[in-house]
Amino acid sequence: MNPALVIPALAHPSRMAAAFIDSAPNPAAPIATPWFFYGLAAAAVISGLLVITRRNAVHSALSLIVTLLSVAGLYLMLYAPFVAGVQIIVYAGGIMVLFLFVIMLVNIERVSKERQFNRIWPVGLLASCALLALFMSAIQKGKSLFLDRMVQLPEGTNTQQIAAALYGETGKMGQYTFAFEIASLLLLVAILGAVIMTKKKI
Amino acid sequence: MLPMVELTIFALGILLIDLMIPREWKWLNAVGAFAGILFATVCVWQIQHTLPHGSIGFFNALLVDRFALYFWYLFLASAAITILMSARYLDIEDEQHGEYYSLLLLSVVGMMCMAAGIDIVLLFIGLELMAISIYILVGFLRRDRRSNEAALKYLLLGAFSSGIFAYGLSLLYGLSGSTNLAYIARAVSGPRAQNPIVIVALLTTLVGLLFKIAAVPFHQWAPDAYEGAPTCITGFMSVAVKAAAWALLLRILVFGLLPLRSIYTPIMVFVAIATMTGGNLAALTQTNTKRLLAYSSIAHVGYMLLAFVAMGTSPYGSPAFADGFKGILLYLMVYTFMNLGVFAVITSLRHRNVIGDEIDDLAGLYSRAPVEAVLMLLFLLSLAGIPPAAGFLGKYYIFLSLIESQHYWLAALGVLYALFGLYYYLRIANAMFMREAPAGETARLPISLAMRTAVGVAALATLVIGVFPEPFIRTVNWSLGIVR
Amino acid sequence: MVPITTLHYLVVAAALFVLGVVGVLTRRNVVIILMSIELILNAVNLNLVAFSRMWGNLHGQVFSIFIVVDAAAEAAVGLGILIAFFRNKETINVDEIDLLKW
Amino acid sequence: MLTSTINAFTSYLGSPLPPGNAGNQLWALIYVLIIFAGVAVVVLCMNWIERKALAHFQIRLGPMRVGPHGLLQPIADALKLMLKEDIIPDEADKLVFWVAPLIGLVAAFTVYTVIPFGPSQAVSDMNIGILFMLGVSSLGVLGIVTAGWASNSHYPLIGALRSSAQMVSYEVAMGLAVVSAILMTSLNRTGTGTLSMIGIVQAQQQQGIWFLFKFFPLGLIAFVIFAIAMVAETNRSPFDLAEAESELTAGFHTEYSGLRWSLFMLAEYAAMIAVSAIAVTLWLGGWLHPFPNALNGPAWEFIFSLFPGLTFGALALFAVIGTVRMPSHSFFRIQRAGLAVFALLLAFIALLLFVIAILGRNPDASIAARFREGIDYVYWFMLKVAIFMYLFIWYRATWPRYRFDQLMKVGWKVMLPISLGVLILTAIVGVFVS
Repeated sequence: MNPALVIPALAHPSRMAAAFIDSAPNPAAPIATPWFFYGLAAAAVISGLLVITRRNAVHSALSLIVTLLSVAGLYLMLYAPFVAGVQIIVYAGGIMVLFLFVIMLVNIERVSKERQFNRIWPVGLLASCALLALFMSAIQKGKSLFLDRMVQLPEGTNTQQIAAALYGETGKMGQYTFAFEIASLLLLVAILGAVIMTKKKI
Repeated sequence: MLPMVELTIFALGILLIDLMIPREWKWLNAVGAFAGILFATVCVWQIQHTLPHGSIGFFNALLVDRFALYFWYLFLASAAITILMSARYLDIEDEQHGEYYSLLLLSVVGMMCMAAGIDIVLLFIGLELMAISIYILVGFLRRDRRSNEAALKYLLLGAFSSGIFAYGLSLLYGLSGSTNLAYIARAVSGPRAQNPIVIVALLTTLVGLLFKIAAVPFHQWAPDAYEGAPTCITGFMSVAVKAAAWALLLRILVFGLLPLRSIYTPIMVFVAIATMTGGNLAALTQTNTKRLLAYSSIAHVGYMLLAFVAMGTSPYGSPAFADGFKGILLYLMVYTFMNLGVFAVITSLRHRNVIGDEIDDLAGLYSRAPVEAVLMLLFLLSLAGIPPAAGFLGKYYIFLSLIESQHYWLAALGVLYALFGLYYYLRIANAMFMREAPAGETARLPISLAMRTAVGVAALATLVIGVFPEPFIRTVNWSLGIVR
Repeated sequence: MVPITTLHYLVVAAALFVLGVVGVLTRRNVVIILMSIELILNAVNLNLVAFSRMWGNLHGQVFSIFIVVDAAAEAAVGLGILIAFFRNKETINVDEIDLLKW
Repeated sequence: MLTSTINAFTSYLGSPLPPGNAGNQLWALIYVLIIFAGVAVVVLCMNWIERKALAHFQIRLGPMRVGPHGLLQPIADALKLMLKEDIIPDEADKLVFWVAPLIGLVAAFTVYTVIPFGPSQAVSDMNIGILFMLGVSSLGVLGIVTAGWASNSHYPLIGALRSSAQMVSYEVAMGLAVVSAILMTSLNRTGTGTLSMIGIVQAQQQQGIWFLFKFFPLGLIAFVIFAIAMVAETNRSPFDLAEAESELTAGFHTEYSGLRWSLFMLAEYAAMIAVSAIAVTLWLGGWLHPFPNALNGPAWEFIFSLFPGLTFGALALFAVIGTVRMPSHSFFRIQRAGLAVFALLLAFIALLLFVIAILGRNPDASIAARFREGIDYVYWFMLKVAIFMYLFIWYRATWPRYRFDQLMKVGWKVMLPISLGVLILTAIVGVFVS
């Protein structure tokens, strides 16, 4: 490496070393039977398929809710109860209600009766199939890269640990505190956007 | 104090004060936003003098190095000029609201995070903060159908690309077990770089990034978003958003995924050629100025991608690498001023009942606003890369790096396309100087003082960078940590 | 029965991702396109949480919460713009968004 | 199978269990069944009480014919609803029309899995208890929206849009009020709070104060906001304009009839009980008896353990008075006999409770003591919930209805800022205290 061109990030990896905890690899304890996984995964994928094929947008939205709930179930199997809760409360309880609301506000009878797919849909489908094949072969070939283990995360204190990552332990800030603050601005912007766009007179 | 904090305080303050001031006094919002930018500049300046060697803030999320500071200055400069351009335009459109300025400042906050973040979470959230603010600003003329359409298209494609980008980031996390770019760089280096999953991660991330910088074939959103957006926002998008996307791309591809450059550089060659070709050829036939400039900005991305190719094919730290990097940064700086200048002139064409974004609207500009017309010519020549103007400097370094890395035919192609560019820029100049103003539109253009300032500053910068490049090159060297 | 590993979750996530991409690329209805984008973001989240389990740290879970925040913001703004658009032109089909050339 | 069931049962009774864990899965299943049946019965009782109470508020008698004092009225109503013709409108979206009431019902009932009737009287003690509860109860909105849409008719659609808008907007204030209560759980030595429902009550136990009185008046304000939001959340009067007869016929369930309609009613009442249970858990100390910090000696324990018996005794007394005061007309002969039997039943229960209270007065591992404890917990919890349920009826009888814009204004411009302010102040005070 030429010392003339110093990029601090690469020059001093030790300085930016976040002390990320890699707990001791212990064998995965069975959480639930694999059937749980297969059931939830099938529900997620099948209803995902329904989302993009249904004629009626409300049916799509309801299928999407099923997908979201199945994915929340998968999170529970992965010892991520907090994320599962957030998924339910934000997605299923918030975003999807918004979607249903808008579908009903802009409910046009004719939309569900006309052509559902755009003119280039075969191209899109083909490209997506190729994408799927690429992904699957990559996962198949590259699986050596992933650790052959599932670390058992402490489920009982999941929320507390996420809080520690977001807000930091007592007295010092967490790794994601700054991103958290920026996320609050993101939500503020979203509120502003929704109000500006939908209100007739600001 | 971090400039982000300062900008946020001003953005919130504007939102609150906006509620209290009467309609006629709404322009005070612009003053407030401008003050915010000035204060933020002071903050950045202070940081520059207290942190000589770049430092890591907020527990490894932010890396405030010279690279970040350079981009922060760029964002602040373009936001300042955009605010100068906006005040009058919004009055004409009858959309003078505090929210506009607030969103502008918040988008700058997002950009700053993109330039300084070394944590993919922060990079992603910064990207989204910027992108969502810009979606709203693009659709800010709510009663205008074109603005609506532009916002909707931009949002759909932007959100789609963010999703793909996030998928790539999730794989990168999976490969490294950390969200920090330094760990990711370590995890993808060595023999693992050939692994298919690493390549999928790279490809999805790359697609997201190319979407954001509007490179062909992921450019479709750009012309539409540029054409439909309020003109001042088009200017802002074409410079600040582009610079931020470039900062993100450089952070991720050069700082984080450098070990993978043998994989992404060949892709970049094709993308660069396609982008130059697509941008330049499509620009030839446009009749709408904003659309033409959108395609021309795509073409400019193509030139910058050429520099990226040069960087990718030469060893890390070699002169070609350094010149390529320098070329991109210089190009972004120069482009900021010249393109904002062009858009400032186009914005000033907007007056009662005339939208002013067709080339025909520029006809006879010389007789209606001689100073602006001449300065516009300067900007156009600069965009085309004609020597005395600043645009030449960026192109010079890019072609230099290409030659240093022995990509002669790529350099030749770049020069050829630059000639194409000259043709369509001169079409605009032709309309301004050679054609008569349409009947009933011969009166002097009413141009506000703020707008004159904006055009003047942009022109001054374009000229000074072109004529006395030395301090600016030194600035770029400084920002890259090259001791010379 | 094969024990469930990270790869299983990756496959499900990839399937959801591709479904989302198909939806974005082929559907005309803007609302359904937005829903497809939600599918994509869910695939991302599933990846992140599975990797989080694999590595035994919580960075992935935290990241996925940020993605949920982003999804909420995008949906709110997107649907807002859609309503503004619908007010001016009574359609929600993508290829009738034709004032600007594609 | 039978022996294993019995074993599970006895092992549950005989062995100390970790808090909030319903033992093995079999027991959890039984628990779920008990809760479902219990909620259904309570809803039937609520139906009777509501009609009677409303009648008395308006100086009428209410149902009197079916059973003594109309006690069997809800059963008659239920039978009628089940036998009624089930109408699905022609133009309706059949599938969604069919699914919609189920969504609401499932959402309302799933919440009960985390409600702690006592430190170990809960189906499960989730780490994310309160979050789960808010999330699942917010799914109820989906049932309403889809029901209104699937009916393919104007009134239901408008009603559905209105009530979902209302529920979504009040959820915000509600959530912020809940967060300020959760914040209070972290005011201990370690500084870590909890989202677990049981953990929240235990935090109140440790701090020796109901969160209602914590940082007076901050806890109180948060509680009041929650109490108002929960009425809006369940679409009850005075926030029931989405179902206002005078404006929208019956709102989102106009097109529903028979069993499906009764499912909506069931879901509504189940949701009312559930939100009351949240309020009780967060602010009123859950299963704790009043003044847990001051009155906690063995003597007080004994006195408090007499309350369940006393309550049932009082109910029995009422029934006896009713029996005596019944007019001596031949029509009332059977009714009088029925009420007398009812009084006897109540008296018997009271007696049983007294016996258990006395037998189990020493806190040891004996089954009686265990039983006594469990009954105490459940009793105090249910008593607090019952007060809320009565309040729901009271509101309905006494307050005029809001206008829709007023309702939204109150939600966004009054409740939201106040709850945000309370949250911030709680945080500030919390920092200074710790």
